[in-house]
Amino acid sequence: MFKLSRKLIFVTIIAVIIATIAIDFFAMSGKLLSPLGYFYAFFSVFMLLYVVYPLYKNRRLTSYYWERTRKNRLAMLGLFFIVFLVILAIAGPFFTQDPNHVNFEEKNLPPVGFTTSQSVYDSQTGSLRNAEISGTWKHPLGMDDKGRDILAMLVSGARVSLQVGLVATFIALIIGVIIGVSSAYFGGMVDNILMRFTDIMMTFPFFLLLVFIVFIFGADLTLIILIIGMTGWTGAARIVRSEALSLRTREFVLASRALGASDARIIFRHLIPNVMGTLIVIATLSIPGVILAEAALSFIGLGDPTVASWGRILNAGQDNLETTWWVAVEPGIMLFLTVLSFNFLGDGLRDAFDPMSEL
Amino acid sequence: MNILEVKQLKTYFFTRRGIVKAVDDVSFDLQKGEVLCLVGESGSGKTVSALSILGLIDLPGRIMGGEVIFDGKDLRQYTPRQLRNIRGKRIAMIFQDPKESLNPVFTIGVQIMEPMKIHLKLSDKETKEKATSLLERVGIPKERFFSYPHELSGGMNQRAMIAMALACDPEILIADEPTSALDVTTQALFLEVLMDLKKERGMSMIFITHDLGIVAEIADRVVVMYAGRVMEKAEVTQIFENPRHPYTIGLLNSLPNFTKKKKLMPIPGQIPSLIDLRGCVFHTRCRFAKEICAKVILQEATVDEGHLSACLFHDSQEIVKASKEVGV
Amino acid sequence: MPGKKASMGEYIARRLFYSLIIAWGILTITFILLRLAPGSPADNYLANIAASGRARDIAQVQAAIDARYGLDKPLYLQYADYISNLLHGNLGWSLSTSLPVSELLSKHWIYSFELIFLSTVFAVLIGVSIGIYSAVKQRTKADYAVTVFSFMGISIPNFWLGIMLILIFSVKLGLFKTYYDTSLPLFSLENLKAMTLPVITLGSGMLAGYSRYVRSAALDNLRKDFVRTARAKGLPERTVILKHVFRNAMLPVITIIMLDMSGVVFGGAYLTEIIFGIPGLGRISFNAIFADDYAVVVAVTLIGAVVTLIFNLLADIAYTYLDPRVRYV
Amino acid sequence: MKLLEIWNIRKYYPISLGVFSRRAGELKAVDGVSLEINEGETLGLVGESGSGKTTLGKVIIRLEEPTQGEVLFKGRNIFSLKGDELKSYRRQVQMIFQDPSASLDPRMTVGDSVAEALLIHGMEDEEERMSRVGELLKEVGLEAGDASRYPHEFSGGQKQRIGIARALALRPGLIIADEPVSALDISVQAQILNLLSELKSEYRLSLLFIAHNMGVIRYLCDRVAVMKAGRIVEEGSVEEVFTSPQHPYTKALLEAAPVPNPHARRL
Repeated sequence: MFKLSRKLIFVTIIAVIIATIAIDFFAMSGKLLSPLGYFYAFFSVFMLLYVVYPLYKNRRLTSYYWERTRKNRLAMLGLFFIVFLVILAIAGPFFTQDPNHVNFEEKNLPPVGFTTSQSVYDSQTGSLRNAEISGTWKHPLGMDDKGRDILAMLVSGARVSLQVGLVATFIALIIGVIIGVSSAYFGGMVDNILMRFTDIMMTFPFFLLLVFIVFIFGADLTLIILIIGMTGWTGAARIVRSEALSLRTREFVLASRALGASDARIIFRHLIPNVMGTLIVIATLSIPGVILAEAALSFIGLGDPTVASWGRILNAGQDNLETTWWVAVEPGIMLFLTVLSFNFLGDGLRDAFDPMSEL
Repeated sequence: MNILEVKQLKTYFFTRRGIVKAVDDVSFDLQKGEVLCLVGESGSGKTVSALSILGLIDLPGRIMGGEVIFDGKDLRQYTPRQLRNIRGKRIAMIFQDPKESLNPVFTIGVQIMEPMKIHLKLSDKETKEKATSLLERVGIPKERFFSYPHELSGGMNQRAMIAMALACDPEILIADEPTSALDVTTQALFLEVLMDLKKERGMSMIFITHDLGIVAEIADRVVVMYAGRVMEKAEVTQIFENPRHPYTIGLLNSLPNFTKKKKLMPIPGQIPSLIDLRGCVFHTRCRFAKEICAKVILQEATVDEGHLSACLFHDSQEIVKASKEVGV
Repeated sequence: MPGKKASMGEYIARRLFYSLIIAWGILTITFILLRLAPGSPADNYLANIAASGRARDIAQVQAAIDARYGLDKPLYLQYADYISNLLHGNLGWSLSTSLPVSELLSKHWIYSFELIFLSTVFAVLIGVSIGIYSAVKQRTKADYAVTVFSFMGISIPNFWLGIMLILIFSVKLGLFKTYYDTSLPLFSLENLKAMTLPVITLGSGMLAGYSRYVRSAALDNLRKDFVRTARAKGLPERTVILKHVFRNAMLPVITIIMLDMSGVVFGGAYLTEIIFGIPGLGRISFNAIFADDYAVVVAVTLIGAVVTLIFNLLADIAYTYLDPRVRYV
Repeated sequence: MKLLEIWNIRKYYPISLGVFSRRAGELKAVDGVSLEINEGETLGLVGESGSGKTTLGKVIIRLEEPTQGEVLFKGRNIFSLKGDELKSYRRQVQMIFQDPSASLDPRMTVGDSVAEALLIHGMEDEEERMSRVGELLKEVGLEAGDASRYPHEFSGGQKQRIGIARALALRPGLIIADEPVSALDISVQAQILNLLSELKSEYRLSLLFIAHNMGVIRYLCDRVAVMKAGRIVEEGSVEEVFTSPQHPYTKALLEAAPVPNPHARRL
């Protein structure tokens, strides 16, 4: 019974979101929610209806895969760090100071446990003198050359990275699934055209294309996310297509067709649930790529100048390696750990979903 | 005369779910010039037994005990290098799926010459001549020397496998379900070639199969296996006419026969998991099982000269009666 | 399967035909993106004029520029011009350097080539060997070490790795210069030394990736029945691994290495050049971005795509050549 | 009474080479087959791999359109059926597949797999559906509680039982069984054969039984058709064909099949 109402709920929610956007644009002139805000509304409802609820409903299967994943220690380590990062990104900003707050008094303060010798302007003598400066617990990760707290910047950077990673991957996956499934299912000319288009998109080196498009259209976080999402679907489309093609000839799909199941039923009840495992793995493994791409963009100065992303901190830090090395080291470590965690988790999930792997 | 003797062989697989006793306390011997058939269903341990003879067990599997006496010496004590001098030279092996068992990127000619190059000190020309004549002997035209496995049919590939196995004139050939991937007519032709070669060269052969028809056709003696253990060992006629283990009886009663229509009496239940087996491995599916069967394992009892059964009650009236009723 | 095998030549002809379609698609998409861009190549120039107060000239200058770039023509003619220019090797003028783009590129491509070539050799040699090694030693400490190392290599952002290498080896230890010295002759030991850190920066991620691919391909093949056959023949383990397993494992890996050229390598080379100041295509495109030099950015993007296309083609051909099972379909 | 009549069915697959679509030839999977199955009868279709028997099965169940020919079910051409009539045909003809592991959706409980047929054919009430699934599972020798389990929790033989339950769900008149026991071990194979034999008489089923094993055909079938390279070379009652085969190919097949009797050996 819930199955029918689930579609209904979904359609209603989309209608409400579209209506809100319309009101937003025509009556409120775009002030109600940011574009990302809409996306999150849609994203959470979608996840609830099509990921969380099915996982809950098929508890046996969920716990089976969970048990298999749990056996991979590295994957669990990765998951642990990701959960930590999510909590940090959501709750962190309430506990750290404003990342944009500038305090020249405390500029170039090293992290706790480190001491550096710097020339400091002495207000009494009016001249520069050398002083030993040690890190303090007030700013455990130190300050940059403008006296901004690095911990605060890293926390807000975590938010940016996760936003980019999740949202762009989600967009890419949706496009990938639509293209992959329709290509496999309709075959013939449709397949030919879609796959040639995928080939063309794949032939652009991803990062060069990204730089190119950001160069043309300008740097804005929402735009960057959209661009990554709209160029990064090719791998997913190919994998989904080949999985769907092999599923199409599997006997259980034939059995369904022999029963007179409709195309929609076969796609939604057999194809999609069976590529779901692959999709989750693709998602987990493409999030780090996306995070890295955004960081690299910011690093070379093409990121959104209004947000404190890890790549931007790094970019600022590389100019003063001799004096304030920590500004370049710390965001890199965060980036590295995040990417590593997603890769560990993705690899663990892949093994868990692979029926051939012996666990 | 015994040419090969396997004594109390144990091969276990150490999986995350537990220890799988794929082969547990298996003993049999092979006489010179005879065909010994290992029969059993999937998971019975027949393939693992054969691989264990040549030490071809991969991790997570390990041979945990037992002896493999060949030529008066225990192959298990051999160094890897000594063992390699036996493999392919004195004991050769062919496998189930010929397409998978040949390397797809090398021509069959190259693959047939390979064992000769290692084991025999022949000139390149002699090697090639021998390989070509072997190919022709197994019924493959010699132009096929330069063909890749995917260019040949399953039956042809299996013949190429034989040519490769016989390249160094081995004393023993172990054939692991060599025909189960072939069609019946191809199978018949293949078996004919195989048996001819065996007679011609006086080889001894261990033939692994699940097909009782093939057993009846080619075996001199039979070892019936189930769940990693030997259930019954006997001359082939004894197995078909006087089976004394409930499993053998059950198998024969499960077998549909195309020469006459008969009622099937299947063995109930499923093949058990090989982890945590207690008592007689067959007791969960045995219609003659008593309480004691869940506790005790009977090693092997002699029914007759050369006829052994692992059933406690192989002499009981019920089983003798059931044995008489088996009509194949 | 019955049916005739198509000839290798026909197969290559067909792949070339596909590649042409893709190349055309690439040009078209770039054209569309350029035309969708908010603003034209002349905007900056115009802004300068506007700032200097000679506002009445703007319309005139605008018209002149539009005519110069053909922006006054209808869209389909612009498209035709664009394609025909590219086909004639005419990539436009670089405003910031006052050179034809083609000349600029021909001066700088060798640096990118050198970096990518050295890194690939470095990554393939080491990556393939440790991949095979770790597959053979599956589930031992050595294998776990390689696995963890590979994961770290894949996950470490290469631009950060570059900075860390500079920080440690150049700034703290003073072993290398912090910046690539363009005055060094290309084929010299000094140059090779200067390339050390950049090659490690770009190569380590590739290396880690290849070792993962090779390991899993080798494991797949180690499980195959033909490996058991090879062992049953009495072949020494070395021959089993290096002849039977290696040959089969390398088939997919070669393709992956070729395909990798696009995503990982170009992006990585771009960043590596920027960090170390190597004046390759990445670096000049980077400079061009901040000089608003359209033609150079477009040219580098197109070259990246075309080179990728060529590598894809090579990958296909190499695969069919190496794997006897492939039918040229 | 004739239930199914097959008239001169041909199924050719084009063999084309790539983008220029040069037609290199045709694979004649089924090349002019005519057969009929009477109500309550079991017809065995025997042949070696590549003989076209599976393709013929798929044509009958309308998973493949034939290149030529007609299939009449209860006198009506099934390829002209549309809408409700087609649905009714689908209800009356079901298929059992060879590979029990591939024939069940690994992401669905076996209960849902069996219930899918009921759902598609309009049994909306979930409770009713599930109780019917329970009955079906019991009928094939499983338990009603098994409905909430997933395919990976069952052995090959049990999965094949579930496949049979799914085929029986709509109480079809004709079942096409494509090598349903060839992937199973001998002891389990006999269980499934007995189950099919019981269900056959209980439901008055007609069965098209595709197999390569002569013994299995003999055990279960009333009539047999021997197929080779897309054609039927011999057809007749099992008794007749097996005791006095006429066609050389049938003779070859029977001679090649090993007999489980050591006194009858030929090698």
